[in-house]
Amino acid sequence: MILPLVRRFGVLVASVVASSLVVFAFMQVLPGNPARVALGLNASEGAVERMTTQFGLDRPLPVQYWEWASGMLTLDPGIEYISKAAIGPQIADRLLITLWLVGLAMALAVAIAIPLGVWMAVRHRHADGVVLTAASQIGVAIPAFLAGIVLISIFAVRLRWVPSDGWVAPAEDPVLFAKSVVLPTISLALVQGSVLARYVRSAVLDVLREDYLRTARAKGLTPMQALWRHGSRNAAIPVVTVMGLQLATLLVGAVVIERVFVIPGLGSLLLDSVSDRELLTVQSIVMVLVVAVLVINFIVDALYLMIDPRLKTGAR
Amino acid sequence: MPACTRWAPIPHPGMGHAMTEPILKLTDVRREFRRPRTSLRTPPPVVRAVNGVNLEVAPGERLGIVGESGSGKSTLLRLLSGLDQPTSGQIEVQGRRVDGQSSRQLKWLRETMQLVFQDPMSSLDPRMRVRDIIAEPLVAAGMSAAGKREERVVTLLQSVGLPKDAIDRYPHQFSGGQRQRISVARALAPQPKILVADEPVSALDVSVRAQVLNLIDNVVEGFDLTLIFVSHDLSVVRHVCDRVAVMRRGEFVEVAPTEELFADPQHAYTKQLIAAIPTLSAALGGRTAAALADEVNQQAGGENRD
Amino acid sequence: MGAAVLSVQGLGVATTRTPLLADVSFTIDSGERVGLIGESGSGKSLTALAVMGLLSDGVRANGTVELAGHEGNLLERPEREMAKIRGSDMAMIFQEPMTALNPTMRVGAQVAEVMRIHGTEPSKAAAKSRAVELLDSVGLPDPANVARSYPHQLSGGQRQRIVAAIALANSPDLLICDEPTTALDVTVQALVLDLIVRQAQERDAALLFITHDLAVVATVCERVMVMYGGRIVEAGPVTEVFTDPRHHYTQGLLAASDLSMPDGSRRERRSLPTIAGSVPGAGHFPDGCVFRNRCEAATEACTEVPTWHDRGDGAGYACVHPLGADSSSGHGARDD
Amino acid sequence: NAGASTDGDSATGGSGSDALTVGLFAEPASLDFTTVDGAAIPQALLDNVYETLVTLDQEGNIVPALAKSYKVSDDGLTYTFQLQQDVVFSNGEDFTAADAVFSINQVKSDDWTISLKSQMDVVESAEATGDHELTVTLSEPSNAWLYSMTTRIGAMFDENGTENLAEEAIGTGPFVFDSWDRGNEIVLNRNDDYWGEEPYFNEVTLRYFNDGNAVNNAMLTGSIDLIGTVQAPESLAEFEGDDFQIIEGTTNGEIVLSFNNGRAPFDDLRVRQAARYAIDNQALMDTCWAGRGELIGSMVPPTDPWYEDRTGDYEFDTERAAALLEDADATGVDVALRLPSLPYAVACGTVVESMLEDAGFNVTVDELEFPAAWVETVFTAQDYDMSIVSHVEPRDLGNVFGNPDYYTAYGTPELQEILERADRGTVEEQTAAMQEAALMVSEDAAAEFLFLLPNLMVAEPGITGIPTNLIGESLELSNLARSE
Amino acid sequence: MTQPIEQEITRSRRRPINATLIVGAVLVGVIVATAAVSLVWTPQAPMRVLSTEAYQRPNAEFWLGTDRLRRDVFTQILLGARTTLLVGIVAVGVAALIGVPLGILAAMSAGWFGQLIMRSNDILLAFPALLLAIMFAAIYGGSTQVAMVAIGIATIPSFARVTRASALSVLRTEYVTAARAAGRGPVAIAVRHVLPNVASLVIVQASVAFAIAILAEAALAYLGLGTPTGQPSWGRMLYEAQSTLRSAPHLVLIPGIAIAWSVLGFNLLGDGLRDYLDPKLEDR
Ligand SMILES: Nc1ncnc2c1ncn2[C@@H]1O[C@H](COP(=O)(O)OP(=O)(O)OP(=O)(O)O)[C@@H](O)[C@H]1O
Ligand SMILES: Nc1ncnc2c1ncn2[C@@H]1O[C@H](COP(=O)(O)OP(=O)(O)OP(=O)(O)O)[C@@H](O)[C@H]1O
Ligand SMILES: [Mg+2]
Ligand SMILES: [Mg+2]
Repeated sequence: MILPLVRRFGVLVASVVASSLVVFAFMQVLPGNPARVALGLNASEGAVERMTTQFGLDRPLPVQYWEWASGMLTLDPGIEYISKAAIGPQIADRLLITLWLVGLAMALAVAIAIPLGVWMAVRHRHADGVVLTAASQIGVAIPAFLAGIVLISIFAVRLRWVPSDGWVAPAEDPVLFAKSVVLPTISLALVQGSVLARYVRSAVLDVLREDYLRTARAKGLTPMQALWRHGSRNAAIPVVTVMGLQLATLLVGAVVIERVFVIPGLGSLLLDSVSDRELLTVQSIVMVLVVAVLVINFIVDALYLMIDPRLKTGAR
Repeated sequence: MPACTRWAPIPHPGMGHAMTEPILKLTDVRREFRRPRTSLRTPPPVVRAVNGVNLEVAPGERLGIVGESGSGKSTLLRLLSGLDQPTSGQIEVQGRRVDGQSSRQLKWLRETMQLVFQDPMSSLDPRMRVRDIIAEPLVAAGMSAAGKREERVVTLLQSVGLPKDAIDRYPHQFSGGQRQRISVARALAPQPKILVADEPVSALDVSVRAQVLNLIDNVVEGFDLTLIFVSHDLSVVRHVCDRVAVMRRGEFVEVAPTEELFADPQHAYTKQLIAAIPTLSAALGGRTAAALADEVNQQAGGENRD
Repeated sequence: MGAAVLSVQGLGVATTRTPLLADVSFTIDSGERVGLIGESGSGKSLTALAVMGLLSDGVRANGTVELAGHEGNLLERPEREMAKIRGSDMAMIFQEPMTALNPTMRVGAQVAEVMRIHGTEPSKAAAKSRAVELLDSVGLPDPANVARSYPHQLSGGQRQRIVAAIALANSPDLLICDEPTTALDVTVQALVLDLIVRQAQERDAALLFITHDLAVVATVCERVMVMYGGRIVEAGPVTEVFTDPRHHYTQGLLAASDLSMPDGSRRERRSLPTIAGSVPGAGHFPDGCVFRNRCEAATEACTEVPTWHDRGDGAGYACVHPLGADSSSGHGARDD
Repeated sequence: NAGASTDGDSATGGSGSDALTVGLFAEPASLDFTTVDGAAIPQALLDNVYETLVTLDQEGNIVPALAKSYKVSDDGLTYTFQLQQDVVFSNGEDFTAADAVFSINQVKSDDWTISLKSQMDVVESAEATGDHELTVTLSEPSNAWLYSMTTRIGAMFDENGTENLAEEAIGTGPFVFDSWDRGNEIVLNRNDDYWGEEPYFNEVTLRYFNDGNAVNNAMLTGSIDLIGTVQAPESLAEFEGDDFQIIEGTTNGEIVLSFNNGRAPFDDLRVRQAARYAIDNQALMDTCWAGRGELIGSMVPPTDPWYEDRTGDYEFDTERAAALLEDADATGVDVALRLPSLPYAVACGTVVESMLEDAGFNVTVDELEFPAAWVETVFTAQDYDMSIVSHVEPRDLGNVFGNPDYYTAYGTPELQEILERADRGTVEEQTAAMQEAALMVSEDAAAEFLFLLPNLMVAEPGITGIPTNLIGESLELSNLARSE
Repeated sequence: MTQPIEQEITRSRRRPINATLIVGAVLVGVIVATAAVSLVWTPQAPMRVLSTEAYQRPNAEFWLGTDRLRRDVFTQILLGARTTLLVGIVAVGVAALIGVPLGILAAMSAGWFGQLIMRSNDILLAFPALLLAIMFAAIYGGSTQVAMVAIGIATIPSFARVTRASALSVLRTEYVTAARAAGRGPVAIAVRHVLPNVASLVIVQASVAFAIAILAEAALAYLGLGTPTGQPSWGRMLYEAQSTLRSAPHLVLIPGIAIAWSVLGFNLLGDGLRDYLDPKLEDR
């Protein structure tokens, strides 16, 4: 079990390094001297030059890369051009918010998807299963931001149950936190939950066709018992992959929902930084997101190793 | 039917027969597979799928290879048909080297040796029409005139007992036995000298098995082929082949003319194999499962394992 | 031989569109070993699954299936009650030992589970130690170690022994084996066959043994039923059916399958007798006699479903033009 | 602070613990307006945290602020300011003439980098002629200079309070900067030591939004008390009725359909005129800004002293436009309309496109991200034919059209001469010259002046003291109060 | 050797055409038809501000009403179908044209080269479509072209993965071994055997990717990074209409339904094709 994990970890490290090069290279393509953009409309050449040297934008690229990359490692990628604020803590603050959102949305999605997916699979030949399956298809088809807009219109504006926007830290006021987070979470989870439910359905259907499930029933288990005791672990294998991919999608997809609900998460910071041409910030955020996705993939692989004993011994 | 007497048997030295040049010759052929490492301390496990095989096959001979699952039969076939490279050893077909050659250099081998596989489902490309399947070796051999190819395909279809109009159909429109016929037709297309069959009837029902065995018998006879026939079923090999090689854990434990092998098996493993075959006659004669198992255990001398 | 353990009457199985089994009737007594043979797609597994109540969704069974000790028709029982019977009073060994075991669960736990489900062992620990004993009794070396393994760490033969251990754990009255050795090497097959027969005998269980290998069925069973096209076309004691077949299908199978001479010596290499054509897919069998499109003796009369000629003791055949019918005197049917 | 309030009800100020949340659009990237351009920073901080010597009232008159009074010498070169006593910066330092000198010199130094700093070039020297007396000498007379002292250029800093301008603001204003939660809000607290009348609200939160819809929702759900600038006027209908008050005033923001006068086809007067004739301003304003706003016809808002109604200069006439195009041999000419990605520009751009095409232009619309991409392409590289921007700086006719290097590439010598004259002359001369200049840019069709951006606000019914017109750079919060 | 072969050979591939497939095909067909119609006819001049009232409800002259800028909604819906299809086709095209050959190449080249391809692929997988589109938009500005190329590039890995997995299983089949034994070279095997046999999975993947691309484009339009103003896009329409959701809900509803319709259509088509092309279900 250790060796495959070590091997996967090596791949993770290599991927992080490679993608940091990609991200860095990508940002060099951006037109416009960040110093000029930062200084605004009619800044003097002298001012632009001073800022260029101040931020070391005229140094050779490898030096700039090394500076940034080693900064990332120490969680201190530098300061912003315009506001001169340290980037690291900002990203950390915003990431925390996004993680809350994504975490809750994922939890809700899973909570919806698993019973729903199992139900759809077990009852796939019955009317209720077919109806649910169709409903989940529609859930997949609705853009998350549209769901958000409509939910706001109904539950915030019309019914006044919850606020339409803003973010309250859970430590600050748990009740307000819950209220402010419920709609964004639902908007995100609605789509992802539907997608996940469909994968759960097909994973369960696949498992239901397996011989060992028939063996389990021949032992005297009812279909649901058999599914629970023997199917869940096996069905989890493909579902875990999808959940990993979804977490990645959510992490970035939260951008849109953060916009709709005016939540100061990492996605909002990314968009703001893009429009302010805070390249270093953009670069660092992109890197954080990419690393997050890579780490999620690594965790998924590690979970595989735990779920599927066939991988531990290198068989298969 | 002169097949039984025509060929010069067994290339054992000292047999006294004037030996024709062997059409196929294997010298100490080995193939190892490295499994992925499972631990940092122990070296990666090595599977010796073929472990020092020597063999000579005379033209026109029908050689059977038997052995249990995983004994290396398929690996050996892949080696001698140039689809895989041996870790060491030499393989010669008609005196020409097969090992260490690039696929470009092996063009001649494709026209000399052809294969028939076990699974009638997966050995034919489901998206190709029978016409294209059978013509594939011809295309590969560079026969470019479509008309001539078509003519040949029709002839081949006839010789394996399929109607002309099968030419435009897809594999899934045929039964298992018919698919094996198509496989055989494809193998015959480049007019090979050697036919290599890897468990060609193991996946077939008894009634169909008989049909395919008859077909193989007929084409080997009719086209004057050398046959290498792999099976785990001793009774099939016994029916088809003149000589049998018993394979176990990558090695030939015994090679002998069929009747000799059955009448007087030398190696314990061969004995065990023969003893384990359930036959209708023996069963009707009162051999129970317990008796069968007893015999196997006896031959194995206690070294039995699954 | 004891009393009837399993009694199947007029069993039919069908999807909404296609009939798959029709009018299957047989009984098996305790301690009796009955073989069910036929080519692939003839309906052997469906019969077994129908008896076990394990048919997949979308396939329905009718007729009656009765198991000794249980009142009434099993086919009408709710799933919950069937679950109680399965694994305790009747058990099944499946064809593919590769896939019949849960790949993510240790095999010892899989064996122990069947005893816990039916409460045969009072505690988890007891079930575990019983499982190890069982593994020992099915001939697995170092059973304690095997119990801790995952299926993929075991060979095909070992896996099949585990499947057998699961089936035998609660000493069922009825054991159904669906081609238990098809995927195994001959040497291993011999040992597994021995195991099954021995264990069934020890428990005095009724055994329904499915295979397409005539030699295997002759080795294992006393009585055999020949199935084709979802119907039983012939049945009787092994020696009788295999030496003196009535149905053309049985005869065809016999001729095609035995490659050696009756005396066991090598058959001269000449054309083997064959059955023309191949088994049609479900729903594509002809009506009337299901075999008539492959049968040399078929006539207009075969368009009617042939009646079952009972030869007594569960023996009989369904053919309009039976082979050797003249020679059979004592038994046989004279109902036309 | 002598700014006029619309209601005289601010007497309640100074004691309550009431808080106010204002919804605003586009968060500043920094708090430092000395180096970072854009309207967002002065909007939040000027007159609230930072104060100027003089300021504008709602009618656009210059009135005293940190300076109790000021005197101008007859030659218009020397300004003497008497400063308020007992003014304290929020870091505890006293405000003295030395601070004022420091602040003015800072603008002239390299520490200021924004383009507006050039307005301070005219200052020759600033001296503390007493503890609370400041004397500023100009190198030449300039009417614009005192006016610019009402903007961020004139903000008064403490000598020791400029270390971390980007994240902290230390001023003398009625509010003290409390905190900035980036991406979310800026919080200001009442300055309990304020030298003037203390504001009513104990705490004012400026919440930032990215689109008009979200602000509206926040208002509708009560999570804000006031929308600083409505960005989606089409949605104002939702606020009509007794539950909300809608404030509609004017701003300095002339929405200009700017032409690139420096290159074909808009270097041709006839083409420019054609474009002006092609636009039906009333219909345009009705469509893209829900009829809110004011038609101006030139680069002068009605709150400027030299305002004249120029809306009749190019009365909508598609035929005439087509004929002019024909005349210039430019029918079907391809023009690139490069819009900043701002709500008014995007909405108006679509309408403008249709109107121009009706007259025979072949318009390609590009939407450029604002600010970065737009500044890069249109403003700096001047790679555009037309754009739509609201020029919000006060009295910016000279800025926008007086400089041939500016992105409008206009700045004819004639206009420059007029502008110079205006800056130097007396009040009357200035007014006359500016009217001349406005006439010139209009007649010469230097640009098409679509309409004046309205100051649209929505507030809870009880909020008073809301500035109706937004003609300075700031959003004054100190007069706001809640009456219930 | 005469055999009663006829009756068996004629057993043709009768695949059950499932309801999902039909519904999906119909939904997609409507979108395609709509886009096709818009090429030759639109009820009003494309994207033109008309001299009529804004915010009209659906009526006889303006079938789906008018928007805030007095443009005909029905015309925009027709034209938007074109954009939607274009985005899908280009995005999926980019992804498939690069991803499929890469997947096949990776499957066929054992050893470090195949590993390299798949590892690079995994790295690309770490850049979700939206992230890539935001990065691209930062460089080239937001536009339909940028959006679809970004989405396309971000979709490459999924195609490469699916193709590789499926190509690996094709390469393990005996018919590929047979082709090699017949002397077929790697290119012929890739083109004649692997490609046709992975095609069905690729088609399924494509229709699902199509749906994802449509959603991504809508999200980008919402963020102001997709289709710019003045060009027809359902996502853009939604974005522009949201501020009048309560006073003119049809302006949100109509493009919303159009998006959901097409996403649903392509998803169902994908599901239906999966069942239809699934070899496991053949000959039932
Ligand atoms: N590509 C490979 N990589 C690793 N091991 C392999 C590979 N091919 C074959 N082996 C191993 O080599 C051994 C021999 O395999 P081979 O397929 O030749 O057996 P076989 O006799 O044909 O068995 P069967 O009767 O099941 O077809 C097996 O243990 C197998 O696992
Ligand atoms: N769920 C099902 N739906 C439709 N047809 C089915 C179903 N299950 C089995 N069949 C069909 O019923 C026929 C009999 O199947 P069955 O599995 O009983 O055959 P078998 O005799 O056990 O064959 P084998 O030797 O291959 O196991 C086959 O043609 C099969 O395709
Ligand atoms: Mg093999
Ligand atoms: Mg079966």
